[in-house]
Amino acid sequence: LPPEKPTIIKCRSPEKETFTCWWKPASDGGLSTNHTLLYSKEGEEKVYECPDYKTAGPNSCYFDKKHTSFWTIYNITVRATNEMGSNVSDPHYVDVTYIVQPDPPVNITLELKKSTKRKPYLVLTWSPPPLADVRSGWLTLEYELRLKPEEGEEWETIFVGQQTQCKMFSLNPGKRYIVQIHCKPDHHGLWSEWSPEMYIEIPTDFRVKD
Amino acid sequence: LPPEKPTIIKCRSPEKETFTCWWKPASDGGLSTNHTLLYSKEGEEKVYECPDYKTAGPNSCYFDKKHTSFWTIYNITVRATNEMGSNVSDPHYVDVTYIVQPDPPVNITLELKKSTKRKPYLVLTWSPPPLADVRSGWLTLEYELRLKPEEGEEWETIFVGQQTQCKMFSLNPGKRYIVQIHCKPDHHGLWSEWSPEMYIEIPTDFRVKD
Amino acid sequence: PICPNVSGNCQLPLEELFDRAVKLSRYIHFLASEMFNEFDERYAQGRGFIEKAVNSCHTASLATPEDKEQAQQIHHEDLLNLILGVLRSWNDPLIHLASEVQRIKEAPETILWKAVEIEEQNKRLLEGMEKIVGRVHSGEVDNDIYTPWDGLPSLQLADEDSRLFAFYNLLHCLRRDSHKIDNYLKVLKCRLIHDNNC
Repeated sequence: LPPEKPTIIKCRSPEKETFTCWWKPASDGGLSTNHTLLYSKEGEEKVYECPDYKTAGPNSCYFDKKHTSFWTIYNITVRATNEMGSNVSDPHYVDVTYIVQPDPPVNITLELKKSTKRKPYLVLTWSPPPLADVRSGWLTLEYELRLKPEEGEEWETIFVGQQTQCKMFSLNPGKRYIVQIHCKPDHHGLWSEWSPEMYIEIPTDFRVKD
Repeated sequence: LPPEKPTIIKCRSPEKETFTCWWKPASDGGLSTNHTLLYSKEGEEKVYECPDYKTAGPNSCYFDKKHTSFWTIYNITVRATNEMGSNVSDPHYVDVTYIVQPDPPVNITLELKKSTKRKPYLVLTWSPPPLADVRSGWLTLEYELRLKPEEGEEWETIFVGQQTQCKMFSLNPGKRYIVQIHCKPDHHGLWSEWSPEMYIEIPTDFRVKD
Repeated sequence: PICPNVSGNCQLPLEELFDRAVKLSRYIHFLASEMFNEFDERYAQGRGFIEKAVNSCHTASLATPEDKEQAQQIHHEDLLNLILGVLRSWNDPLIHLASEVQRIKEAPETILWKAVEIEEQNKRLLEGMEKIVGRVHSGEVDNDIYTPWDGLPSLQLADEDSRLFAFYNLLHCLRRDSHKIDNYLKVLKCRLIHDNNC
């Protein structure tokens, strides 16, 4: 039998400069199957082949800067071929701006402070992921943080826009909190993974360092 | 004695369409002294005299739209003359692109709202200064707001980019806050003065109008 | 979804192309300003370069609008062609700037990196503008607006003061022209997309 239809799983760009697509190989019924990724650009007849099948690992195609344009929509298909014939995936349309998914923020710090009325508040600071930080202005990121008491069920999520620091007032002394942050390009694109969990304990008799 | 050398204090444009220069008159040693502002424009030999000494008050020269060009360096000098002779200021080089200082934002509104999790947050909205034509895209303004508890010392400043509204989450119930906003052209130019102080009290048991 | 009617014409809307062009031109001008300021602070203090930099940009001969009225009265196709002309005129100098700036004594990494980044992004903006012009223009894209640049020898002069002035002047012109492009793109976007109601 010819191979079944392969499916394109997703395409992602970490910094709006390059992107990678992954596909799920068609089940090959035991025959050796070969996959070819082909793409065309909006308004052009020409069909191109994947420039680099290696860099991003198996069943993937990596588009470097030279092959990445953010002025056009890509029409991408994958063809599976074995000795009995071939089969082509449904077309997958890609606009690089919509598939930007940055890495999580880094250098997260948590510091307990006391307001003038002796109430504890938490100051969080963080930095953009290294790849995006180098090009601030080209890739503008927005941040959202979430926290919950360690044994709590429900996360409280707070959108903080483009700031890289935030003050949290309503904290309960004696509680241990989990805090995470993630980021996303300001217009289109996808939220990054959450940063690793960080913990902070609000002491019951909280003394601030004078 | 001839007058001493006058000095050009500054030049400013409020809306990136006209501009005004001010000078400090030379000390005249009691003799009646006359001041003349002369300028030449990049790429032209011709020397012109100030088109309007009146509109912007004493010791000033007002350049209306017809006399204002951008991305062009003006070489401006002021000459002080009395019956004993005259003296010319150092040349003042100006590209109007870099001296735009808008008026403060107007129509500022503050409204308290409650988030889905019954947490109070403040919605601020404002409008660009009337003189600034942001509709045509010729001038693009960016805004920054600052707030602090009335009795507090430290302002918290938040850059909000080109938006004309902002939501403030981390507010302390029971506190009375002072809020101000100012604006600046998006690349070059100077921050406007801060808008007049506005006050808002965050009630302790805050009920939202359903 | 990116292509709502899969069978139909699947292309980026003009508004989206303009949004990206404005964002990119803003970024290029931000870099050009930072690079000029860093160079000015480090190499130009007290050398009176600004007086000599008057009327010496290689693109000065292009009749670009110099105030709001001119920018609003010019036909959008002419303004688009002028933007293309300015961008094209910077291709060559930016290639040499990126290589020659490496030879400046103790040139900080931040200037080196920006010169390379601007050269790349300028090409990217040129690609985008050609796409926009192709969409907006009824006729052929006007390819002959262009001003040659003959400044390479001055970037390689033996005399340090003259050579530094050549760099200062190129960065001063780059800051100016990238600001013009950013401004004109905003005016065009407000006119063509938002009916002058940005």
